[in-house]
Amino acid sequence: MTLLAIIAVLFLGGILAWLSEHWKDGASRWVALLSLLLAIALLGRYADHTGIATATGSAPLWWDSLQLNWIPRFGITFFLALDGLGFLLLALTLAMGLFGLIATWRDVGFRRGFFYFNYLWTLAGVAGVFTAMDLFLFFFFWEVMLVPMLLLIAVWGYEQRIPAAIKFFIFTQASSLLMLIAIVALVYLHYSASGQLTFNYRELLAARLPPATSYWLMLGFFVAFAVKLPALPLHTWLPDAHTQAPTAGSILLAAILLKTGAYGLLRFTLPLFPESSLAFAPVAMSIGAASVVYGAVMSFAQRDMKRLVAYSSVSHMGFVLLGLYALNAIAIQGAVMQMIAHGLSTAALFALVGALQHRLHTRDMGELGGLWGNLPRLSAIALFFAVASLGLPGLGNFIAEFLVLAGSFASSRWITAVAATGLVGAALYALLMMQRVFFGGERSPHQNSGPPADLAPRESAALLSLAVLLVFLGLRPQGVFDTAGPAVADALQHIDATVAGTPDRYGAPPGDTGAVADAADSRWPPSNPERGISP
Amino acid sequence: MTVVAWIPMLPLLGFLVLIATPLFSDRPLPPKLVAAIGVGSVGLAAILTAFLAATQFAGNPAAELNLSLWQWFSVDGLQLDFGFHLDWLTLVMLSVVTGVGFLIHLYSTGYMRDDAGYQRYFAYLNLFVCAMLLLVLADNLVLLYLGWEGVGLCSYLLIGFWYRDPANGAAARKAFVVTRIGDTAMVIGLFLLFTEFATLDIGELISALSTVQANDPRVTLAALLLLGGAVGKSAQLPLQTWLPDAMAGPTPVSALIHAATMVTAGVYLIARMHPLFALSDMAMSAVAIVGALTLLLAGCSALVQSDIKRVLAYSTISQIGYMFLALGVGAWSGAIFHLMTHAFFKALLFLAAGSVILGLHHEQDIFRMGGLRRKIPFTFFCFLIGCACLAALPFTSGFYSKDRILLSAWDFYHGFNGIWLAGVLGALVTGFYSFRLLFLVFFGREGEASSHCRDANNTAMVLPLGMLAVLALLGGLLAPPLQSVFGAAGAGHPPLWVEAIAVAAPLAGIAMAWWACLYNDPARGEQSALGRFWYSGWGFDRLYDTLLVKPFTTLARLNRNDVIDRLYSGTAAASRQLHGLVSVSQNGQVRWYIATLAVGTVLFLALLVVL
Amino acid sequence: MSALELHAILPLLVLGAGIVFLLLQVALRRGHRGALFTTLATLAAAAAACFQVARLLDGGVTSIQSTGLLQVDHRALFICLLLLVAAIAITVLGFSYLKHRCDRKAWADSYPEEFYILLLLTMLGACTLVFASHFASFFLALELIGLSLYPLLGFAVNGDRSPQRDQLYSLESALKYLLLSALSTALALFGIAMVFAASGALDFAGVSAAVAAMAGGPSLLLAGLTLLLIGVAFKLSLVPFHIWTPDVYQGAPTPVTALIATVGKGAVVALLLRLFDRLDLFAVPALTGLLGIMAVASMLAGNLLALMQPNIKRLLAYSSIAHLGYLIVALLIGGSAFGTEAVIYYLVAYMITTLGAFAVVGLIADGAVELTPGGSRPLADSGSDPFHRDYYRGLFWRSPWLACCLAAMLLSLAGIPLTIGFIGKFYIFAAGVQGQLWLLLAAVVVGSALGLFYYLRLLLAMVQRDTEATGTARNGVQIAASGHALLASLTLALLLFGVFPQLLINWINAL
Amino acid sequence: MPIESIPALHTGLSLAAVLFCLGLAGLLVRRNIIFMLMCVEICTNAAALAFVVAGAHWSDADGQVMFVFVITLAAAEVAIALALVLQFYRRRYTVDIDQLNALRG
Repeated sequence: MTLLAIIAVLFLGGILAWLSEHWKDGASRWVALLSLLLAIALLGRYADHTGIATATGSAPLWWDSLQLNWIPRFGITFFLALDGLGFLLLALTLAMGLFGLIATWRDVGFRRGFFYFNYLWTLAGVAGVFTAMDLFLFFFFWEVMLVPMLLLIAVWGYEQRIPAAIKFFIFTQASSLLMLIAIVALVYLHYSASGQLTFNYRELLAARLPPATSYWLMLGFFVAFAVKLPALPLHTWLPDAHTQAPTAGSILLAAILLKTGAYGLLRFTLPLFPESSLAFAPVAMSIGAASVVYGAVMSFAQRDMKRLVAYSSVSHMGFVLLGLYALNAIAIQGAVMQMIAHGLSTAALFALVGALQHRLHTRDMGELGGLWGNLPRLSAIALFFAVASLGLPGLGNFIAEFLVLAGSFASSRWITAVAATGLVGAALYALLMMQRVFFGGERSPHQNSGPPADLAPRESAALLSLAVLLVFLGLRPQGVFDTAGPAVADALQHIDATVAGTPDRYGAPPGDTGAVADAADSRWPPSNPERGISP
Repeated sequence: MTVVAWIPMLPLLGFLVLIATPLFSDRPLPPKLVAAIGVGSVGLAAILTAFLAATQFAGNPAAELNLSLWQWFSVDGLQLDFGFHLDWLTLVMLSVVTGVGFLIHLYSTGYMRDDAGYQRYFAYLNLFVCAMLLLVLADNLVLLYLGWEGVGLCSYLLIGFWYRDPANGAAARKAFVVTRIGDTAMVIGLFLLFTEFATLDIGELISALSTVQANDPRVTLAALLLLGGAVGKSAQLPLQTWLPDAMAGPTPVSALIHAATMVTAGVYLIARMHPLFALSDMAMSAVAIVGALTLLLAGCSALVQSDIKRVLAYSTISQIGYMFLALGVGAWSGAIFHLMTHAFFKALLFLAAGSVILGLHHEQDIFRMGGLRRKIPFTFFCFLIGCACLAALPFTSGFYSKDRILLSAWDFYHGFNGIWLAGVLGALVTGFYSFRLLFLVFFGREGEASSHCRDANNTAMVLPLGMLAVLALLGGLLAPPLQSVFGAAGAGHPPLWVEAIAVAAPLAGIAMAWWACLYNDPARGEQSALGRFWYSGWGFDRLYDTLLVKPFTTLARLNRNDVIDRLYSGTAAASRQLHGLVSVSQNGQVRWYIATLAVGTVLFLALLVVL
Repeated sequence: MSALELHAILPLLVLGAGIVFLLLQVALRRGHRGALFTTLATLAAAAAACFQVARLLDGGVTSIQSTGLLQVDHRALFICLLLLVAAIAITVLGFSYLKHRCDRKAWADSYPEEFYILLLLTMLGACTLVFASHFASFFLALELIGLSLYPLLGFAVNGDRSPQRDQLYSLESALKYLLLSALSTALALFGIAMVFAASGALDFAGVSAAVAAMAGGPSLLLAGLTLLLIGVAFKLSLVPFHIWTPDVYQGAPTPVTALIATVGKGAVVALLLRLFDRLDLFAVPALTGLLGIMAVASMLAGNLLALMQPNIKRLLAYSSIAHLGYLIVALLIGGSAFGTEAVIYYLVAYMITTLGAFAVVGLIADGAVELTPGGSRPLADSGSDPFHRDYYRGLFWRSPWLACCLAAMLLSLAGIPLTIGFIGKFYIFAAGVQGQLWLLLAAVVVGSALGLFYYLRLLLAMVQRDTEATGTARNGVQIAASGHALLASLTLALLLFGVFPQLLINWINAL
Repeated sequence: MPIESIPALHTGLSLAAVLFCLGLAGLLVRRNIIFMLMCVEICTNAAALAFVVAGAHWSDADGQVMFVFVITLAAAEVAIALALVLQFYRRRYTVDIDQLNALRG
């Protein structure tokens, strides 16, 4: 029930925040803060599960689960469950939610209540995504998180907010429709083969699919997740959305929403379609490597500081894709680490850009320069996160990128070598940003209003806590690996079984595929036992 | 042995204190306190190193220490500890880093006295020392890489320390990016090693290598990739271009990072991984050739420079070329020995040059100097000792180390060979450029800048200069016992004339310098084409600019609006066009509507025939 | 005709009685509220009658043939009930519409009561169509709907305070619909005649036998069926027979638009379902093929046409074209129980959502009537046209409740979760996957992506922050309590069935 | 029973089809709403004629019943249509169908 409570707290908190603004100006912030803290406290109840070593195979996979009937007609249940991976990402979600809230505490002036309503609902949707273990429910949350995000961008964004919001929404929505088709087809094929109608993730893992069909379905899932990730040819929504979103929205987008794509690949695409994933892995790895390099080059070319950070996300998430499809534990653990580390570092960078925008009213790096003189604190912290994003060892991002590359090197040397050049690219754009904004001669875009104020203690504290977390992840990352370990091993086990050619997963006799196709004629889903619609 | 852990920890604490206070308070720390923290932390580390050397290592060539602080990470076969390994090689490096580092910190308190970024400077410097110590202490390649990148970052920060000048920023970025290119090769090398040997622990790796056949292509490839990293960090061909520009940083930084410690990390890496290199003839030749070429190229460039620091920078590249040459001929301990002596005399030279520059109010052009020996005699003597060592005049420290290298080169190839010849030519050139520098700055006519020269040395600067001068002179006696690390080297006995040439070459160079600079009146601006070519560092900068930088930036700029996005905006535009097209049908005319109805009906009836 | 047969068509009888009663009532004493009350009572009674008949059907029989013309079964009853509920909503909308425009005190010549009579007549036609099992009843019902819709479409003429422009629009829409609908009915009629000529039967059972015996290739029967299909497609406004839709939707009084979009479509869908089911036309590849082509064309053209459309009623018209295309996808998977269930669920979703959308639009327009009296043509600026998108700019900040309702409807149309539209779309996908109609599913995806654009544009216009120059509508829109109640119940249903679809699924299967 | 063997049905239906097409052509070429209404009537009556022909062929009274229905409803339709045309004429003083194009786009 705790899982449900976490999500419910966020949903209800959102509504309450909206209403509270009518009673008292500024109350919504506190409501949002309280509900986030409450959710974190609830999540904290699982903290003692962390770090259970992979070796104890007998430990139940789910730390906690909750299953309620929802739509029995389709075998859909309200099935929430938490494991190590889910816990990590949920923790990231709530932590970044809290960070975004605190970092932009005073930024929101317009319709504050409604802002925090959307903010919390986005978080709630994401929390649902990370815990839903019924494919329908997963999709449900997957979509639910989009609408409030859309509004965050469209209402509180910057100049080009409406087109950016629409682009963001259409990209994700159109691709997720493909996923919906794939989900339904998967369930249907499973049903016609086994006679069991279910959307339950665990049960669908046992689905036997004809290889060709499986490949298409896998692509359906992949495209949806690749858009969210974002991977190369599907990434163009991201720079616009990130740039136009308000700071808190950018933080949510970068730190959390992108991770849902990676999470989906790891949780669903790989285990559900092991054969196809194996066949597709070289393509996916190439896409990942291409994203790494292309993102870095694009990032280097930008003038808008926020766009630069946005493209750097493309580059960083390319590592995630590369790692996931390297299909070995090292790389996947690296990808998981990258999700967390990238979440922290990019969120901080967006917060910093937001802080600059708030002070100087521009993000154009052509108009900025030499800020170190007036804003040493902000600049130093920006330096830290720029350096984190270029993958300096000792910080979480390095561990992540190192493991991803080390793992994927075993799978494909050339692709990894190409991706590794992204490290140089990262240095190029991160340092260019530092140079153009913080170093060089002082160029304040508006001289008349005096020097801008440096970071307030509130902002410093929020940013520094992220910095400390990154350092901690860089030096003592083992806790994360131990926590995510069982889930990663579980996802990999299906791939490994495929590689090994275990008969119960793979290599159904040729006659069976025909049977599956024929089964399309069977009535589906089964009519209600009481009475059918038509005679 | 937690003493070991404290050695890098102290500078780290210093860094944290220095960086944390401005984050939480608006008032800067008093400069005295900053200096105490900055210098004290490194000094304490030096004392600890000395203590360690005295208690554990003195008289025990085979001494080793291992310390695992915690398990760093362990993922499916990739297990690494955050652990230190200490042997004589490490100890040499530790001593150089903490010792020379301490002296340069001390010097900096004087040199940077009036700078606004005093506290930031010492923070960076402490962080650098910490990273460098981690680099040399690491017992696995990933931790080494951590230090490796850490020093790169500090180098970046310190080159661009005076951030207001965009040129400094450009130089800093160039340094970081160029070394990062090498680092990327190195990290790929690490992946290769891990894939092949399933470990990245240096000890385990080396024992795993014992089962590998010589000249195994995997080993060659791995060695070459590591060489890539070393080449980047140590500013060797073809990644040497960043170092001359790196002189944009404060001069003590050039002394510490770009002469004594960081740039020699590549040498340390190869020495540390020497069993790997020794397994591959090709890798060895590559190291030797890189070294030989670099030392000549850089030496020639040093000949024609006009900036005092750039001369020293090229000289550093050239001297590290010697070390590479030594590594390439298997003279591991020779390389490390030269590394050590070079750290002493090059730090001395840089610090002395710093005194000159400060005395001349930040004038760096040697053609505007001249005749300074009477005005700043102490600096002159320090500089003289440095140049003597650099030129490897007999009985200076440089002489011992360089001599060993040339002998090893002769031995390795069993007689006369190109590598040796390059070394000897290099010695000639070294003698030439080092004394050219000395003559131009301290002898001859007084230059335009010389007239208002003052003696800028204060106690904090004199003390390190003096100590370094002593070390540079007597460093030759401190040859560390490295045979437990590298194995005993068979002492060769080349013919006497070979030794004689090695001694004579620098003297000839000095004579040439005298002839060129004091006998003839040197004047700038009349450089030959070759001179201009050398001046520009053999045109590498322009080459890279045309081949790599320009195309990259142009391409990036052209694609600023993301060509892939065209695909989608094109789709959107097409949809809008289509909308316009189909909307034409909704023209409100009933008769047209009836016509569509009729046509549709006919069409459907026709389709019926088809379907 | 036995008592059972009479009992079975009780809803029709109730409606008929209501019409007669209302006629008498109006003849004796005019009164807007009185007419409203009678109408609501009639509709409610008819709905109750549906339940009563459903109870009758529980006794084992699955369907009751009432004379040769009508057949009552569960599905028909459910749809009938659905239509009646929709009619109740439209009545409320109509009341609001008329109240703002037909002020008897100011203008003695306004007769709002006729609206209700015509509405009930339409309902009688629609319900008859749902029960029809014979081409005669089919034709009669279709014509009844048409004949009562023509005056309803032109009803703005009756009003006095309707802007001149609205009156002309209304008239134009009525005339256009009349001409085109008459032609399409003639086509369908000709088709029926051909079917009759080929099979010798006019009842569905008889024709079914002939269809079963039909050989492949073109034949008179097939040609007749195709013409019939075209007639039906016209009513459903499937491309390429959609062309009347936007004009009629735009010009008609908004409640009538809602009527034609929901009841008009719903009844025809029910008929199509029954036609395909009883005549087993799923086995005729030519017809399913044509239907498939129309579905794809509707999804693509409908969404494309709507793409940049600034007029909301036209936009909803185009979007309804697309939605009928989606619905046909579900229909096309053949006679399986699941396909039917999918069609009905989608129909429910479509009706709730469309009603809701038109309700908001209509109520907002009603609120704006006071501000645009008389009406010149064309309007000075788009911001003061209550049907223009610009009028909705910043609506969310002025009338959050109305905007929320419209937003919910738009999201439902776009198929976003938490709304019934999502479940409907899910059904379409499930049906499409089962039928392996990949091409159609691709068209659904493309269409949906296109659709998102214009739904979002409208949605985001409502939350625009800059509220400069939106003309006269500075303040919140004032609407009556009945309007609020209607919107609340529609939104509630939308969310309830979106989050707990099992409730509705049970009802679909149980009634 | 193969349709080709019954010439009467064939001829009758063809006549009806021709009649229908005439009506349709009239709809397309006439601009006067009144004439267009007449053309629609022709179409409707063509269908009605087809019913009669088919009914005769099958010796079934249903065809004639349908004929009566069609005629009746067509009359009702025209009555309403004329009322609408009258309203339109009152406002625009024309019965030209091409003037009826305010709604478009």
